[in-house]
Amino acid sequence: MSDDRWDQTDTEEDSVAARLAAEALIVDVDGFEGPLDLLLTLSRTQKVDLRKISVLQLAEQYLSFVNKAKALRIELAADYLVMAAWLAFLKSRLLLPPDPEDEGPSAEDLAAHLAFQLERLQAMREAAAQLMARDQKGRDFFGRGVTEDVQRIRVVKYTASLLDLMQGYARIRTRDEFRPFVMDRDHVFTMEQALDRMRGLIGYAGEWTDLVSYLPDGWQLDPGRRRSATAAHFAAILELAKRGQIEVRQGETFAPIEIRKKTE
Amino acid sequence: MSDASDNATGRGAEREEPLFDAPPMAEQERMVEAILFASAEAVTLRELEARLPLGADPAEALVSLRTRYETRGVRLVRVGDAWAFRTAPDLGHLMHKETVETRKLSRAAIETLAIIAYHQPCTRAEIEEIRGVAVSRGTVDQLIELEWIRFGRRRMTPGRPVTFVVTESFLDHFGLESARDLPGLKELRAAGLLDNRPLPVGMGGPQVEEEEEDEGGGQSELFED
Amino acid sequence: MSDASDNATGRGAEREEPLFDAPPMAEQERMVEAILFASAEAVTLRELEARLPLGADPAEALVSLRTRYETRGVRLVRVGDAWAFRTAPDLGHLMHKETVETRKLSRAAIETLAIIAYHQPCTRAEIEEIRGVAVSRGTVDQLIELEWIRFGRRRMTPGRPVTFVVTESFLDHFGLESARDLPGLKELRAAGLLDNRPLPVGMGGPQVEEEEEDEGGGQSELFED
Repeated sequence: MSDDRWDQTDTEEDSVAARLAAEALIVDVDGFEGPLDLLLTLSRTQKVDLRKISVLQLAEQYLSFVNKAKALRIELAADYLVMAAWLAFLKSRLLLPPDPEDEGPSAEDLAAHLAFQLERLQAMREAAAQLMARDQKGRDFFGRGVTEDVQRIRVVKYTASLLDLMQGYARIRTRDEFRPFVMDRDHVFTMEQALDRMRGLIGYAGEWTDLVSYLPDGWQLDPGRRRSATAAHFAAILELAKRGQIEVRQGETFAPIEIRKKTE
Repeated sequence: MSDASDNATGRGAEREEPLFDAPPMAEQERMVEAILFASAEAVTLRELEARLPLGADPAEALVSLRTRYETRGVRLVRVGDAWAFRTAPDLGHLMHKETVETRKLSRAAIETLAIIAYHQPCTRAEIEEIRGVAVSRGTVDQLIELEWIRFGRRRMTPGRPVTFVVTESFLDHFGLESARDLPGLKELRAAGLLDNRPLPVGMGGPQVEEEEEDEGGGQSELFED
Repeated sequence: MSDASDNATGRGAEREEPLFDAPPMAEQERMVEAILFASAEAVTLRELEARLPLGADPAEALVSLRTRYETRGVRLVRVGDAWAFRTAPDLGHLMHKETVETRKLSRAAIETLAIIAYHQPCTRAEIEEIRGVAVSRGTVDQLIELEWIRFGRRRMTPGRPVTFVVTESFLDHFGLESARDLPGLKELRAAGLLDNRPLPVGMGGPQVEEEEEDEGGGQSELFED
């Protein structure tokens, strides 16, 4: 396959290289890293500074490449075809006088942006090459071969203050006194406990969930415990709803109360 | 009472008052030398400070150590905020034995790495816009595994996309003192090639994804002095 | 060039004739320095010879390198018939990092200590009786190790149990002139360290008061409330 324009250039080695490159394009579409890469390769045949590149000419080159590929029944990935469609559109916009009705960027703006993208890609390629050409650790220079790890010695220092000591002693000496005053809270679930629990759980409540399913194990059967836990959890969800962390709903009176995490 | 001093020892400053003056600079230099020699990784100034006796000034010791080793077979190099001894690059040919065969990086990986280094912090969408193709997960994973890139802060734009930045071990590997020393950075910036130039409105075609607006924290500003 | 030395490392001495003169000694010294630095193991003279350019004299380079590093933070040392850089012996302490972690004494230890302080000299059985639980060996050991308690005289009772007393450094730590300065229960209560609730009748910690008589006139009476 040969392209007229490339053949015409002249008889120098360059043209041979360009022809070979052009053939390589056809055969090895997979070797390109996407349409932009292909455009960049095609743009080299223009032999101008990327800033002065003719986007119109480039669009034509690309479209003719795609047509050849189609003629050869080479399957082109979708993004190559999308680019072709876009370039065809750009080409027509560049050729036709601007439509005064049309808003948005001018064809020149679009062309300039494409040129910018190509220049930027080219610049990044060169930067990457420069980076890889640097002296590299493990290849050109080396770190220490023998390392001495720092041994960490942990010294634990225990402290206690006089206050600790006195409180400790007071605790022992008065321990028995306090016993009768301890309230039996075995069957009371406090709102603070419920709030703590719910705070940890609401992260998982993406869907509407019945409040009852949040009652802790061991608090669901015994009526007294169940009442206390339910009341505490109900108060807790009101608090969480007030803080905007969850949403609460109830279909009708006495229907199950459902909650879910509030998404922002 | 003793309570007060107890508490002081307790958390924050687990150090006691210096019993002696800081050692002379020549001695500090030896200490820094020993610590850096013992470590394969670069050691931060902060860690040097922590390991040297109180009142020592490792920054000053580093300056004179660096001069001392300038012409030697190993050199003192700076890597971000850290310091390390590395063999002089002109002696690399003697080291074949030590060379670790590194996996050949794909072209995609190399380009992605360069884009992140020069544009950091940089989102995946930005990388894709620059390269014009999707970035495969494997490419990013490979760079992360090499510890050359890491996640930066999320961009404060819709979708809060993660960003990538290069690491200290990237700098170490390529012998860079900081990301400012990337080759050609100034020229690229001057040419406007590091600008996040927004796409003209309505340009739909060749872009990979709709990229999010950038609030403007690109490399170009990052390295403004 | 370097191929030649590569091969030499591999096999015996299938060396070619030197194409160039050996590098100057200063350069050889740099080379040896870099090789020793980067090598994971000590390097033998033979291996140095193999890795250096033909005609080089690593033995001589080693001698002058050794002198050069004599007063530095790392030394060139001989390990068997091989050579390596090692941290200067006087700087070994830099390779240890001491982290002091302050922990609160456990409740059991504090209580045990308090009982000993208030009741000294005090046997283990007495401590257990007061606390109502067995005293673990670890607790007592810890307090001894902290040098806050020590063994007192044996009690002249059946079994001759050992007693514990608090030490000078206990007094020091807690800022007390003597154990008699410890406040009594009344004072603790007045200071708000105890609830001011009236003692319920008959709940006066019965066993606690039944301490054995001891010959030395323990401190218990000092702290009567």
